[in-house]
Amino acid sequence: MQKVTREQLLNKASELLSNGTVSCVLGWAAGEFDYDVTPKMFNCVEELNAGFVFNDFCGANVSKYLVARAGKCEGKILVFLKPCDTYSFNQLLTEHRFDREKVYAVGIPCEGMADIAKVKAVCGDGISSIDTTGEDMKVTTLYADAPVSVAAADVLAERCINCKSKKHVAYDELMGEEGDVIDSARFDEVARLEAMSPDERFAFWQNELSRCIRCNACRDACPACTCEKCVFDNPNSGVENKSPANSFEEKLFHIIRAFHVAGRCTDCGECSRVCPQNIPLHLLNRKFIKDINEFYGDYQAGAEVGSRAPLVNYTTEDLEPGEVFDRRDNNA
Amino acid sequence: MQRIGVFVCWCGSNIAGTVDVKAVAEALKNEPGVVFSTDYQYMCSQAGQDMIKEAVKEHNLTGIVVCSCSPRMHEATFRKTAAAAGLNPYMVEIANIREQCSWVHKDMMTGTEKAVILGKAAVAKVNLNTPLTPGESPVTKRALVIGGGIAGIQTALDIADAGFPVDIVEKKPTIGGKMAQLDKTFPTLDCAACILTPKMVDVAQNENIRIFSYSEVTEVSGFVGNFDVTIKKKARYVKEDVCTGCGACLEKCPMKKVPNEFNLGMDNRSAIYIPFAQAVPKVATIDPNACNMLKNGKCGVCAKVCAAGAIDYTQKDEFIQEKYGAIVVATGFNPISMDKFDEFAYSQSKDVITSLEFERLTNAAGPSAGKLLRPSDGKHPHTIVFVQCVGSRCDACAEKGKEYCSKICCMYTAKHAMLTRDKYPDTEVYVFYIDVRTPGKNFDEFYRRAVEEYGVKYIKGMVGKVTPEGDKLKVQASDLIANKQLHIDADLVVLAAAIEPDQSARPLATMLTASMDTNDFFTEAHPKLRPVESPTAGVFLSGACQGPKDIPETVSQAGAAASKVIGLLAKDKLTGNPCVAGSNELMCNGCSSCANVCPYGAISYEEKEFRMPDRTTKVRRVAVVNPAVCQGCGACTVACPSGAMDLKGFANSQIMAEVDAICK
Amino acid sequence: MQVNEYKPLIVAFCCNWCSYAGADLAGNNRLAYPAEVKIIRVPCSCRVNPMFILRAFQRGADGVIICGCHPGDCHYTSGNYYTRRRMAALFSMLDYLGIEKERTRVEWVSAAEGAKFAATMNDFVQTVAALGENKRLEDLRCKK
Amino acid sequence: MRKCSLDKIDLVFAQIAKNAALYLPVDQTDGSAAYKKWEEGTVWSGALNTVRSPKDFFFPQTEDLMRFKTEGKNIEIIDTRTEGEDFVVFGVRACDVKSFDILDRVFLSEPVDSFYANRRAHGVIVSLACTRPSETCFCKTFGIDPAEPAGDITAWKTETEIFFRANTEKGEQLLSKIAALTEDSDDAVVKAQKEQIGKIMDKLPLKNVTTDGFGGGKTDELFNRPEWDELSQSCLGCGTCTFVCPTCQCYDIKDFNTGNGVIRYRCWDSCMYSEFTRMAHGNNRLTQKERFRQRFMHKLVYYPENNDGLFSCVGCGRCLAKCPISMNIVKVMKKIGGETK
Repeated sequence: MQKVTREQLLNKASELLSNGTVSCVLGWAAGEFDYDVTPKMFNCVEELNAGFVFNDFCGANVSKYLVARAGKCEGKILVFLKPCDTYSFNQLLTEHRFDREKVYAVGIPCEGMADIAKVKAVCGDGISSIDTTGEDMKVTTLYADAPVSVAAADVLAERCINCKSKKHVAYDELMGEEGDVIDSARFDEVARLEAMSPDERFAFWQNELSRCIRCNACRDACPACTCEKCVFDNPNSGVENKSPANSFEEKLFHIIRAFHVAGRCTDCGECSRVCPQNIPLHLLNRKFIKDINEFYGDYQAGAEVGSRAPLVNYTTEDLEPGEVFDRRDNNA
Repeated sequence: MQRIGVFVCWCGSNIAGTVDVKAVAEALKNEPGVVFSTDYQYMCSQAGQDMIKEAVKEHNLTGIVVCSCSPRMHEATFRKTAAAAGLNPYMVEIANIREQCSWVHKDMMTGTEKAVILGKAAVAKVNLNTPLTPGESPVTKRALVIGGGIAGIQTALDIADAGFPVDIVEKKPTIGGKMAQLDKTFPTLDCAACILTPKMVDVAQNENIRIFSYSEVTEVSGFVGNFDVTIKKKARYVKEDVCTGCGACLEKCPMKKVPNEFNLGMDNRSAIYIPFAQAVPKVATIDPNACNMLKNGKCGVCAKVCAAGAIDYTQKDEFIQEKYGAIVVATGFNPISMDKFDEFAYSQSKDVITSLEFERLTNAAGPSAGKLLRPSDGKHPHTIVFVQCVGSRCDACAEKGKEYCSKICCMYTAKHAMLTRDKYPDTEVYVFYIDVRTPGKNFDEFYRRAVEEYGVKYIKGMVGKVTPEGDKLKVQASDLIANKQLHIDADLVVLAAAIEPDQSARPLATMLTASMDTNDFFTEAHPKLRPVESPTAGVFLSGACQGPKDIPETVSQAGAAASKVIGLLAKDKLTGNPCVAGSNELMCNGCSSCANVCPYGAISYEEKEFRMPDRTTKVRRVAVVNPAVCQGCGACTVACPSGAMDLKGFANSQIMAEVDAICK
Repeated sequence: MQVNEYKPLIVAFCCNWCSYAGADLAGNNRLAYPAEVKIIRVPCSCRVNPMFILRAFQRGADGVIICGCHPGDCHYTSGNYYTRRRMAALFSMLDYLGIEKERTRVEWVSAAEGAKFAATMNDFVQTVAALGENKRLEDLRCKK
Repeated sequence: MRKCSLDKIDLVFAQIAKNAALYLPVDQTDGSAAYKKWEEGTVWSGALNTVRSPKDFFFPQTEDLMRFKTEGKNIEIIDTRTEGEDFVVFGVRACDVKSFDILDRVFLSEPVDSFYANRRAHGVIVSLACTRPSETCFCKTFGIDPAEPAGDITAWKTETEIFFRANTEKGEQLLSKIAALTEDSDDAVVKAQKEQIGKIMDKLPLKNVTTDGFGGGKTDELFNRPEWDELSQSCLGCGTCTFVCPTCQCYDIKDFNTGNGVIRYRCWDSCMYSEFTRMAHGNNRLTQKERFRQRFMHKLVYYPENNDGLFSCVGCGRCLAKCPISMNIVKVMKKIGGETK
C-alpha cells in the first residue's frame, strides 16, 4: 500500500491544473487490470478523473518522457516523481536533456512497488483483481475460490527491496514526509557474482544473456539512454545490429550499453523491470556503480545536478587497470 | 572507391633483409581499392618520391600507402610528396614495416606475413580516408596580461618591446604586486623598490602598454588568436586622466582611520588614497567603503581641495570590450590566512607576525619607517623567533595548510634573520625549520653566511606553541638534533606562511577554460616541455600562478611566456591540425560529456533548431568543436555515448577497419 | 619453450607520442618480440573506444593491449587519465562476465622505453598464449 | 484417440526424438518457460505460455540466407541453404497454432519463402489444449477454441494422462511411431476437460473484446482517428511487442562483414523502430504515432483486407504481459473499436 493515495495526487494535480501552475500532468493511467499501468500525459481534470491511477504498480519511471515532452505543451508539465525517479530527473538535467523551467515536479513518497511476476508466483496466473488499498494485497484469481492475501513485502520488486533512497533529490513541491538515503544491500548480488570463479560467472551470464531477444526495451526504457541516435541503431557505428545473432552480439550490446551509462546510471532498475526475458540487467549497471564507488569514491548519479560523472573525470592518483584485480584478489 | 597506390620500401636491406618486399607488394595488389603496387630500394629518396608522384599521375591515384619506416620518421616527407603530386597530404598512410616489423623479427616468412597484414591495415584505413584541410584563423595582434606584479610587468615589457600592444589588467589601484611590498631581495640584498619601480615606470611610459588598474577581467570568450575579453574598470571616483597624483586630497581627507592594506593593516590610510609613493598609475582612489561622501553624501573635502578637478563621486564601473590574440595569466600568490594556526597565537598577539608583515616593518617606507619595532608597544625586540613551513608541507589529510613546499620561505627567512642581525647585532635570532632548502645560485652560500657570519641560530624542529605572557611570547619548541624541548621567551615571532594562488585564479581559470591542479595553481600544457603554456591554446602562464617561485624564476618565466606570445602574435594566421574532432549535430545529445573531458576547452554548445519528423521544430543543445583549439587527442570521442563525436584522420570507422584487417 | 605453443593474435593500440615511439625504439635497438603483435597507432590512448577492443576480440584477436604515455606525461595532459579510468572499469566488467582478465591490459610505455615495450609484448604474448584461443568473446561467424 | 499415462511421457519423447528433433516448453532459471530441444533428462514443464512464441521454429530471429567469400578483390557466392531436419514442436497452445496459419499466408503465398517453406515442411506440430488461460488471454475474440487446438496432433493433458488425436497425415505418422506407448481411448475425459475450459473462458476478463469495427475496408474510417495520439503517446518504440508476437513477421535483410566475407542474413525487424522500412528518401513513417498505428492497423485492418477477413492477432496475450508500459492491442481495440460485443 502506498502512503500517498490516488485521491491525494488527483487533488494536487487538479489544483495545479486549475490554478494555472501547470497545463498538463505526467502520471500513470489505469489499464485493463489492476496492474497494467501506462504512463500518460493528462491534459485536463476530466481526463485525470477518468484515468489517473496511483497504486503499487506505478513502477514506471516517467522522467525520461520529459526529454520529448517538456516544452511541447504551452505551460509547465506537472510530473509526479518517486524518490528514485528524482535521481533520473537530476541526471537528465545534468545532461541538459530538458528545460527545468518547463516542469513542475512534485515529489511523492514511495513504499516500494510490486512486481507482478512475484504476485503471480505467489497467487498463480489468471489474476482477475488486485486490491492494494489495505496493508496486505488482496489478489483474486480465476482459479482460486477465495482471494489470496499477500504481504506487500513478499511481492516487492527487486529494485525496491534494495531501495537506495527514499529521499527526493529534486522537486518543486513535496507531498508527504521526506525520507532518507538508505544504506541498502544492493551490491550484495554483485558481490556474490564477483566471488564466483570466472567459469561460474561466465556460465551465469551466458545463461542470462542467451535469453536476450534484443527488443531494446531495456535501452528504450532507460532514462540514461536518451541518445538522439543510439550506436546500435546507426549503420555507420560499426556495432549496429538488430538481433542477438550469437552470444558475441548479446555481450557486445549489453557491455557497451552498460559502459555508455556507467557513471550516469542512477540505478533506477527500469532495465530489469521491463526486460521481457527477466534478464537481471541491473547487475551489469550495478557492477559499474560498485566499481566506481570502490575505485574513485562514492558517487551517486543524479544526486545533484551538475555533478561530473566519474568516467569523465580523473585524479592523478587513480588506480591502474591492473590494480583492479590485485585489489580484489587481496580482498578475497 | 579509392584508387590506392602501394609503395613498399626496401630501406636497403633494413627492410628487405627480413621482409620479402616483392611478395608484400604482390599481396597488397589484390586488396580492395589498390590499383597499383610496387617496391623500391629507398622510397624516401628523391627517386623514390618521384616514383610516387609519377604513379599518382599515371594511375590517377586517390590514396597512397607507403610500407616503410615509422611514420614518425617519414610521414611528413610522403605527405609533402603527395601534395606535390596534387593529392591531399592526408590521403597518405604509412605501414610501419621497419621499426615495428623487419627490425624486431628475424625470420623472413614471419616478417613478410606481418608486413602484408600491416599493409592491409593501412590500405583498409586509406579506403576510408578523406581529404583534410587544416583550418586557418586570423590572429589579433594584441596581448592581455592579467596581473600587474613583477611577472605581469616583465611579460608585458618583453611583448611590448617586440612591438606588439599589450594591456595589463591589475585589480589593485597600482601595479607592482607583492614585490613592491618587499624590502630587500635575496640573495643579493638589493632593495626591491630600487629594481622594481624603474620597471613600473617603463611600463607606464611604454607606448605599447596600456594599464587597466583597479580593473578585473569579467568575461572571456573566443579562442587562440581571437579572444574576446570584457574588462571591468571599477569606479575609483577619480578621473584617472585628470589626477596629477599631487596627494593634496590624501592630506585633507578627514577619514584617516582606514587600515592600510599595503602595510598589511599595520597602519592607517585615508579614505582617498594612493597605495604607495611610487604607485603606477600615480592616481588617487576613493575607497567607497570608507568615504563619507560616497556612503552618506556628507563631506566632499577632496573635491574641494583637488586643483585639477579630478574627483568624480558619480563615477560608475566601466566595462571595456577588447580583442586579444594571446592571454597571459600572472595572477600571483598570497600568504595563506593564519586563522587556523592558533598554536602560534597569531590572532592573540600583535607581536606574532607573518614574514610579509616583517618585510613592511623593516621597509623604510613601512609603518615604522624601517625601524624594527614591536607592533604592540613600539619597543625594539631583543629575541626574535622565525618559524618556517607554517602551512607548507602539511600532511595530505591535515585540515589546514598545503601539501606542497612554498619554496621561497627558506631564503627570505634567512634574509630576514641576516638583516636583523646586521642592523641589530644585540638581537637573538632563532630560526625553526624542518629542512633548509637552498637550491639556487648563491642560495646556499647566503644561508651559510646567515649561520656562520651572522650567528643566526638555526634549530631543526618545529615550534609547538606560542603563548603570550606579559610582554613576552613563550615559545615552546623541540630541537630534533639535540632531542630536547626548548622554551624561549621571545619578543617577536615571525611566521613564514605558506603561499597560495590568488583567489581570483579559479574563477579566471573557469573563464579561460584553463586547467588547474587541486591547489588552484594553473597547470602547464606539459610539465617539462611546455611549462609556460596552459593546455588551452593561446593562454600562457607567468609567475607564481603556476607554482611557488622566487623573483628571478618569475622573471625568467615571464620572459619565456612573453616569447611564446610574441611567437604567436608574429603570425598572421594560425594553421590548425586538421586531425581534429567534429560533432555530428544530428546525433549529438548536448550532454556535455565531451566538454567535460576536453583538456583544451575546445568544445562549446549552441542551441540549434531542428526540424522534427512530425514537421514541428525542436531546439536542441549541440556540441560545437572549435578546430583552432582542438588538438585531436580523441578523449571526447569515447566520452560521447551516441558516437556523434568523431576524430578526423582517426575516425571510428578507420580504426575499426584497421582492427578488421589485422584480425582477419 | 614448447614447440606447438598457441600463437595468439594480439592487437596493440599505441599512442602516437610515447608508446608508438617506444615501439619504434624497440625496433631501433633490434629488441625482438613476437610478430603476433600488431600495432595500431592512435593519437592518444584515450582515443581507444571499448568498441574497438570488443571488435578486435570479435574478429579473432586473442588479446588486446593499450599502451599510452605514463600518467602525468600525456601529450594532451590528461588523456591517459581518462584511459586509466575507462579501462579499469571496462576490464573489471569483462572479468565480471567471466572473460579472462589476462586478455586485456593497459601498459604505460614512454618513448624512451623500447626495452619495456619489447618486454611487455613478450610477456603479454606469453600470458595470452597460455590461455589459448579466445573462446568467450569470439564470434563464430568471423572464424575462417 | 490415443492415450498414454504421464508416467510414460519421457518414453514418448525419447521415441519421437529418435527420428526428429523434439522441442517442448522447459522451465528456465528466471521462472518463465521456453522451448528447448529435448534430450535425455529434459523435463517438460507442461507450460502453455512461453515468452517467445513457437513461430521461432519456422521463422527464426536470425537466419543466414547466403554467404559471400571474399579474397582480395574476388567474391565467391556460397549457397548456404540445406535440406532441413525433421522436427516436432510439442505442447503448442491453440492461439500459437493459429499463428502458423497467419504466417503461412505471408510466407507460403507466391513468391514462396523457401526458407520458411522448408521448415514448415519438416515440422510437425503437437498442440495442447489450454486448460489454464491467463487473464491476458483473448483468443476467443479471434474465434479460437483453446480446448480444440489445431496442429498435426492435438493433445489434452490431465493430471495423470495425456490424450492424442491426429489431425493430419503427418500427425498420423507421428502417432504411429509412438503407438506402442499409447493405447486407444474414448473421448470422455477430453469432453469433460473441454467443458471445464469453456467455463473458464466465460470468466476471462477480456472475454468481451471484439473485432467489431475492424477488418478489411476500415482504413479510411480508422486511420485518422484522434485516439491514436493518446494511445501512442507513451510508446517507447521498443520492439518487445513485435518480438514476442507469434504473428509479427517483418524482417530486415542485412549483410554482416566477417572480415573474410559477407554473411547475408535476415533478422526480425520491428515496425516500432525508427529505422524500419527506411528508404533512400528517408522513412515513410516518421513519428512513433505512425509506427504505432501501423502495427495495429496491420493486424486489424490491412491483413484481414488481404486475407479473407482473417485478423493477424491470435489473442495470446504476450504483448499485454510484456510491454514495458502496458500499452497493447486490447487497449487499442477497446479505444478505437468499442467496448463490448
